[in-house]
Amino acid sequence: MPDVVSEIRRPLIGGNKSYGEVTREVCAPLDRKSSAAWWTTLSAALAMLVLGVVAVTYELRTGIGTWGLNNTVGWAFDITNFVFWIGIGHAGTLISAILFLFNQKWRTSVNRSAEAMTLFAVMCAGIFPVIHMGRPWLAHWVIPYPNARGPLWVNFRSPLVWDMFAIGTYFIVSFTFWYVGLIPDLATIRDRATSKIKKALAGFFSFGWDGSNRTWQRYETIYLLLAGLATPLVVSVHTIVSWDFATSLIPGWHTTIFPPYFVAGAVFSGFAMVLTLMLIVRRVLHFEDYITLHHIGAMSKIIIATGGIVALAYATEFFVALYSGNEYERFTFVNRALGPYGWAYWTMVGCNIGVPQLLWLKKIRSNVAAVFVISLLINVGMWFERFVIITISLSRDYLPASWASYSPTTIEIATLIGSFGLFFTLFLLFSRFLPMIAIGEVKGILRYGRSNGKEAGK
Amino acid sequence: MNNRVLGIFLGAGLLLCLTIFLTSYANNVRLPGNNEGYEPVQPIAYSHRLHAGELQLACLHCHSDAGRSRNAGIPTMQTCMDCHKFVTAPILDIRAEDRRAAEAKEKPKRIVSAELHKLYAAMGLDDQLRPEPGAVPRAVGWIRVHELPDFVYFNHGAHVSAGAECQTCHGAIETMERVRQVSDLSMGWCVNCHRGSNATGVQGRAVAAPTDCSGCHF
Amino acid sequence: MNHDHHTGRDSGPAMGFNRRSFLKAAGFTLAGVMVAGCERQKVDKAIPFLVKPEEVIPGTSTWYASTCGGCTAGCGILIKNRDGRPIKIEGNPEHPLSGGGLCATGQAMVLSLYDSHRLQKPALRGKPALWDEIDRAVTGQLEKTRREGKTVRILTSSAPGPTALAAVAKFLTAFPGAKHIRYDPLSASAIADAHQQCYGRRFIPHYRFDRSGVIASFDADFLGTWLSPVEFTRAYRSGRPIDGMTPSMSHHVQIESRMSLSGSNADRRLVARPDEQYRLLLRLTALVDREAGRTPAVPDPGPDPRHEDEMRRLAALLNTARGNSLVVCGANHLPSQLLTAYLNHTLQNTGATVDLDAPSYCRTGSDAAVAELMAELDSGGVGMLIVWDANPAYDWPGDGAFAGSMKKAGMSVICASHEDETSHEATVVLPKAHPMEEWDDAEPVSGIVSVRQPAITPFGDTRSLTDCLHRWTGDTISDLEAIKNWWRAAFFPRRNTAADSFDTFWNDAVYRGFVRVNPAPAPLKPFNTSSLGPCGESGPRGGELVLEFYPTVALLDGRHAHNPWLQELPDPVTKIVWDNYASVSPATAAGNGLHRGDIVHVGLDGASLELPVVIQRGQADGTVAVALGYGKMGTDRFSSVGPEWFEGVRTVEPGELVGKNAGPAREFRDGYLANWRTVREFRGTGSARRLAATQEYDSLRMPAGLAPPDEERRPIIQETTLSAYLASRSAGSFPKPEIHTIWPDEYRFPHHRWAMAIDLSACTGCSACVVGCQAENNIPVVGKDEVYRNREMAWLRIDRYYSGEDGDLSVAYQPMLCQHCEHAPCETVCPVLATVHSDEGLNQQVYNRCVGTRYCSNNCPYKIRRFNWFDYSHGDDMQRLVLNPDVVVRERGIMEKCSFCVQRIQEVKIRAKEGRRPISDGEVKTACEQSCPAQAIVFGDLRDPESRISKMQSGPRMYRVLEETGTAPSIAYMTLVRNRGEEGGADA
Amino acid sequence: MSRRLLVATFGDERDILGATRRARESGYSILDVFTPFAVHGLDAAAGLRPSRLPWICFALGLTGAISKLWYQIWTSATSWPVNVGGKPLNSVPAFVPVTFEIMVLFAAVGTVLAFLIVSRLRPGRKPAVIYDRTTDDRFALVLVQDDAGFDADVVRTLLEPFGLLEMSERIEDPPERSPRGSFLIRPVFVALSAAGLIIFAVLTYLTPRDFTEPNLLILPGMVNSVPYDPFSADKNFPDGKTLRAPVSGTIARGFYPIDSSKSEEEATTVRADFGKLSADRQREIDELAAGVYSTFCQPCHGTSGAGDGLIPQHGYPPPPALTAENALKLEDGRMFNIITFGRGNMPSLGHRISREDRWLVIRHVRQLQHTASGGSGP
Repeated sequence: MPDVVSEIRRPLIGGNKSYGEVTREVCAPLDRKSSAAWWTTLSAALAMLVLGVVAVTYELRTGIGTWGLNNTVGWAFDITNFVFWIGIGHAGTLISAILFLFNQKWRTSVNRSAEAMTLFAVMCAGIFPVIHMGRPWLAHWVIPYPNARGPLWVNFRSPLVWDMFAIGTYFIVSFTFWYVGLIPDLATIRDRATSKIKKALAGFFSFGWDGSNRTWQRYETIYLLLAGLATPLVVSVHTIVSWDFATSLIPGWHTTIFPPYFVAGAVFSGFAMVLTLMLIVRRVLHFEDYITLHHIGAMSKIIIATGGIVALAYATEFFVALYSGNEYERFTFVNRALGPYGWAYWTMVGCNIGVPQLLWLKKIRSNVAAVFVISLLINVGMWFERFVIITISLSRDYLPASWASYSPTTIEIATLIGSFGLFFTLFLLFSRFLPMIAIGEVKGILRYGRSNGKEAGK
Repeated sequence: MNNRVLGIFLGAGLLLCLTIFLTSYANNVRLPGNNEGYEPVQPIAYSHRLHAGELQLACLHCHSDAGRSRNAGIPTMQTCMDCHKFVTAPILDIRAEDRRAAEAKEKPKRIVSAELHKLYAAMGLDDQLRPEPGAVPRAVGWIRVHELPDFVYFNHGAHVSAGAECQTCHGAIETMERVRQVSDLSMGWCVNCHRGSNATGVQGRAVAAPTDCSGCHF
Repeated sequence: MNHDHHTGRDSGPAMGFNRRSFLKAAGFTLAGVMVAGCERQKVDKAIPFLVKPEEVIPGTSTWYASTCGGCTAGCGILIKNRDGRPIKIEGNPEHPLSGGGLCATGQAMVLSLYDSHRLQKPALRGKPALWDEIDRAVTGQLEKTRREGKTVRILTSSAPGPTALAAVAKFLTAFPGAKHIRYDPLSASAIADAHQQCYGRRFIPHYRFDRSGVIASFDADFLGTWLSPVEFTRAYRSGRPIDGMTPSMSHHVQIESRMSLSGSNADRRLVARPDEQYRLLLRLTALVDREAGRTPAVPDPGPDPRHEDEMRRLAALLNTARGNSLVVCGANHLPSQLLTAYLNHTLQNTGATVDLDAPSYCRTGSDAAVAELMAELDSGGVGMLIVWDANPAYDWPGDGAFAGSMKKAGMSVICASHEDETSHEATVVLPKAHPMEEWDDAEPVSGIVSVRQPAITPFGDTRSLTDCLHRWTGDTISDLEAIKNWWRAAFFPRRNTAADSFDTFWNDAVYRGFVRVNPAPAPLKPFNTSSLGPCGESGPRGGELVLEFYPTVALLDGRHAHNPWLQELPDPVTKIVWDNYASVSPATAAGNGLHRGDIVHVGLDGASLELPVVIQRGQADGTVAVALGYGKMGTDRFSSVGPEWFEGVRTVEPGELVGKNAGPAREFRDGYLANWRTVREFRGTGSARRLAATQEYDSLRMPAGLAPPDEERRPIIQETTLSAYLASRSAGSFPKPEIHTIWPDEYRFPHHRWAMAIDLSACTGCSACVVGCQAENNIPVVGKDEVYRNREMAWLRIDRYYSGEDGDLSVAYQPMLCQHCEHAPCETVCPVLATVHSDEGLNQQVYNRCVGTRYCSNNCPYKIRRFNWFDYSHGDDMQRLVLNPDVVVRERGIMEKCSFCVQRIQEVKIRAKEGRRPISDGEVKTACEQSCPAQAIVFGDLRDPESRISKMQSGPRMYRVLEETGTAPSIAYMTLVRNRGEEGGADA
Repeated sequence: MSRRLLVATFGDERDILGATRRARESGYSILDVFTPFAVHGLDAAAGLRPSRLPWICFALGLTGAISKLWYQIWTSATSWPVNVGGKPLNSVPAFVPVTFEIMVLFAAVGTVLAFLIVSRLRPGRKPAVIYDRTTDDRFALVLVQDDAGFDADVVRTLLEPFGLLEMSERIEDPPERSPRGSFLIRPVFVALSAAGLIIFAVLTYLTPRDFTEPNLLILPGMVNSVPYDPFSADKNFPDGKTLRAPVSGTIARGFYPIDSSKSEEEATTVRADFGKLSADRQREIDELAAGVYSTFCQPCHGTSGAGDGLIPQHGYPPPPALTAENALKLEDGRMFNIITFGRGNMPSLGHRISREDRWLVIRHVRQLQHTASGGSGP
């Protein structure tokens, strides 16, 4: 039967699915045997992960000296990776919470995997503040617990303590949010599972969900509450991360525009990463009907918008430096662009300002391959943005006598690769063992843009 | 088996273990790093109870550097010999020997107690306190009881001259046959004493006990 | 002997996979910690004294006055003994020559004491032997020599003191024809010979820089390595009092080819190749004579257009400052030294700034005598050669020349501290005691006699020179008795104190470390002008390159090459560690297409050197400067210094030595060990070597193209000229920044408020403070690779900035250490309160609380925080004896930094508490302040308005670095004032 | 008590909405509606009141924020006030970020927990599934019989227009409460408690209870001294200990050799120095002197100096009285030498009493002598 399509609103989900089809199709990756492609990708990801584990073990055993850091440049790859991953994570929360609040129905196709991405990115991010410590076995000292030392507390004025609370809260809340959304889907899996183990596991983790209307009502309430809480949370998290730098007095770090700049950058990079992942997932798991060109277009537009904010931030930084009349500040920015690390700066500008402009063209927006490449480049650019801010600013600060250069060691590069390995490993496992798309939510919008809902039930 | 019974059984077992653990080792269990209660066997069974308790020797009589040095110091072997070149055994034993000798109408023999024998041996002396041919005097290697981590700087002199009693930290040493660590020597324990002393003073005098980090850590 | 310099702590090799490091790796998981992380605490023995001496109170320091043995300058030292072993050396504030300061080398001597590579036992023909066997062999050979009518020769450095010299003299009388030859590798032979010719007696005068208003130095690095640098630095500084009611400064003109420490401090610096300097000296002499209305005593070579103006100015200045000026010359070149002596004579400086009556005995060597000795050796007429504290096989010209000659002696007896180039070839090798292990005495300047008392019993089976010579002539007398006997005979009669008995005289001398006696009468002939004679040396050698040799402030002639503190001490000028190199001017480098680190081949007549190039601004074009003292045998031991990991590079490759030995490449010319020689070939080899320096960027001027307009120069160092300063005491000051803060100031510092002031005008950059700090604070040696990676650990570094053009380069030194900011940016960012402020104004770093985020260091605008990137080793079990027990040794992953020597503050506070008295001003001295020969550093309590620090911090020259950032540092710097000369105008 | 349920299933969200509304309007009591997703308007249709979870959320957030702010102020300004970078102890602006985070954490996690509790959801709970496709593509309306007029056919007619797919009746037994101990025998729980017991046992075993041995130490960073402790064993020296005696003949600062012939000269100087002190300081000095005397001298010489200390009563030869004639005649300098080097049975105390303290002791002995000879006070 030909689908009746609204003049104004096109359906969010293609293919004229029935509820049952949605269930079947979304659960399909869980039901079938893992494909060779999945195994190959997982092996690659695991290999990267193992490399990272080896590198981190070596570093923990031998000392931070196995990184290329020095007395002047105390942070480089470690915190760059940390901020990068945290930034990646933000798109997930944004998609699930902010778009929810703004009633953007198209989010339902991507929010589950975006939230999962958040969790995995935060895990990757969370590793770095711990392993970057000289004595990570004492990392628990950052937590203000009662102790036999006086008691001696922590310094609540330190942005690192704020970070600890922010990242911790962010992870817990994101996980909660993600898990709450997963409960009805786990119940679906439970009810259609054929294998006993699967049924038992899904049964255990679905908390006894039965689709009761009363529960759905409360569920909707807390989902809204969580979205309302997660939205300021995500802004606060990256604001706090930016305060790591903004509250310091290193030229290039000490800037008031960092919070919005970092949040925009995080959203920008996060959406790029969501795009990267979604385009792969769409292709590999055959979710073309769920993740449509409309989704890609919408995300591309967000990228253009946030990319614009980021470009504005870059310009503002230079203006602030110029206008400040502070010679250290001015030098720092000239040095960024023209100094020995200029190549990093121009990589950043090229990838973050230049490349996204291509998305203005509808033709490119609807070209999956082009969008994929652009999303990858943006990720590269955003990694360099953090590298530029952190490393270049540190390498030439106040006293010329203490200027120093930095270059990464094998261990640092391996650690970065390892974090990608961890991320992809987790994501692949997720794609195999949990529904990538929020089944319940997609069903809720299945009738969106269609005049007649009767067919949906058939 | 009935579920409930099994459950109760398991729970009770756990409780029992805990109770046994807590009661039998309540005084024995220390968290790692805390050496409270450490009471090593010393090479010579020197009795603080006898010397500091019964004979009322001041702590500084032997640990004479405690008032002027970081370390209270282990008394030198010569310090022991200062007295024990005359006193070779407990006074009651000597008196008993004197009585025996008086009864037997002979010269009283020199009695050397087992522990003092070890002292003389270390000094390279025989029991008549004559140098043993070929013996090299070697200081006794006592076992250290109270030891702070290296990252803590503790100065005995500062505390003694501020009027702190030795017993405040070391406990009633004058009642101990064998020295035992009675305080946990934790940072909180130190700091709280400092705070208290600053508030109340020590022996009626105001003190300025540091509560800054660099009072102890550098 | 333990050849593994780099063993870790007791738990095994620091970098190996041991249990602890595994635990740290596993330390993440609680279970990992619980199960595997537990180890049983050590059972510690406590072993007391058998009989306690009165002066050793375990846990406290005892101080012994003594004399430094680091070089022959004989500075007075106080040895800090802890539990009966020395742990630090400081200057003796009462000493008339050195005052309280002490150079880097002297302070590092304490580490050499605990060097497990030192020779411990005598050896006969390569095999360990007992002293009896040695004595038998030596006396047998002596007897044989006497029988065969051959001669006995004793070769020593200038180190032997009066008693040892007396013993030598006595020994020589027993062997007719025997001679004592003194040899200084850093020779001042020409100075002594010049005075021989002028005054009829061979001596080096005692130069008095404190009395000199105008100083003209021809290549004499008197602040760095020349004769007695600590004394000269102190004197130089006291000749430049600019804070008093009447500010005055001596005017220092340095004529030199390479950038020396003295040159970098000079008010005016003339760059001239070493071969041009004699001409300039001639010209100056002629000008001075003419100015004084005399016919020049020497032929006038005519003006050199490049330097003529300066020469005329200098001549005029010298003439105005008659009796108040000083000309010194570092060249080991007789005609130059004759001219110098003449100039001082004609300027009436003798008796004023040049003390001839109480001459210096610090370098008494004669180069010609050594050459003569070699000839005698070659002729086979020497039956017995005794070499004491000299290593001619290492530093005498000609590769293997001395060793070859030495083999022709009937027997060679070498006393050396380490197995070295000379002892390697000797029949008998005697272990030399460390200067802190034996009784000795010294008389660096006539009339100032000092005692060297041992601070510990010798580790090795050693004997002093005196003891050996006594025994070989059938005497047995202890060193102490020998010294006392000699003093009773020689010095007690010359006493100028009221000491009535020799015992009092002696005890006072030992207690104080020195005694002043009346100088030995030394009749001089009137100045013999005719001695100036024909002035042989030809003029400059045109386009040819010349190679100049110089000693570094750390290793000197190489006697300290085994000391890792000194190997890792950055050169004050180049800031390079662990290497010597061929330093050339930028133009010379460009002309040869060379870049920093390129290895060059320096071809000479009969020798060659291959060294990496360093491009040194301010050096004369056409000169190559190479440091002596490197490439010493045994320095391959340092291959294991520093952390081992897979990307790490060894400090030296196994079998490779630290640097290259330039000694044999020197030239014995016209009877002297020349400072320079002509280069035949100079070319790059195509290979390169990485040089580790502690400073990457050299200037306050921003790199070209990166500086915003009008902001090319960073306002880090305030400097001005004397004339501007006299006009306004605040000349050169940066505008005072306005500081805005939103926080109320609620901290009052109830007891003390510690602060420091550093006078940039006084600091010479000598780096004594750097080693002082290292010794006091248990700072590890990290190795070349770590320095290369900018991970040096020194808590106190000396920043060196160039300014001006290459032709007229100014250098500024700025000691940079933790500023103990009142609003410390590091403190705010530490998550765990590991760095917080004390109520005495200290920025505390609590090592055991530190988790190592490095955030504090990132946020420090001064970048003075140091991180333990690895578990840095403190050497073997023996070397650990040097560690200060009051300062914890930091494990890896911990941030550390200057603590204002809080352990010294605490000690003084506790002493004061015990004595129930307040702390007086100056009682607390930080290690850097204590060590500074120029007294550039002042530490004290700002709460005491009368303290020196309070006065200095309120003075007009005071400024704080980066004050505009609002950090409120506790350290104030004082404007650098240069006396550019009246016509000099304002500087760049 | 068992009850009768009527389960009607539908295939579309509009149907279930309409059916529910109709059933409710018709006065049937709706036990619950089961749907595969949240159907908008269904709660109103089923007559549910809005959830009160937002209030819980608000309360929790407020609690989190207030308690965390208080905690920060308390730890920073009250519990252990520390000067951090010159910032005020109570730097409230700096406490805002953490306060905010904890507020969000409490609100979010607390609300979800509250949701789980009120919805009776918990891990491993068996769902009370009425109809197994309600998590897939079916919507089930469950009516419960609450009066006698409950007729299935009437209901069917009522719901038929809404595309009723199926309708069934079932009798539901009242939920049997699971026996209390039931979860205790789940394999997971058994495994966990067994693991706990084993760890407990291992830890108990590992905990050193032999107090003659030192305790365990976790990751002993910087605990063991790298520099040598004064009394530690030391392989660098032949006698195996760290403490070194000075080389004979050397003179350390502050330890000028004591010249017996000059002691009286020195004593005069010291006496003069004491004389210069203020009265307050004199009293302080007297106290110190008494302290030194009681530490080092009293054990033998007794409190009054009569030679009646505890030590002579235990076998040590009794000392002569300090108040005796010849002791009165003893010069200060001589007495100093006796303390330093010992005499007769009296051991040398030079290494135990500092030089200043030796003069103090002499001062105290003079006072004892003064008192003994009938004087009152010094």
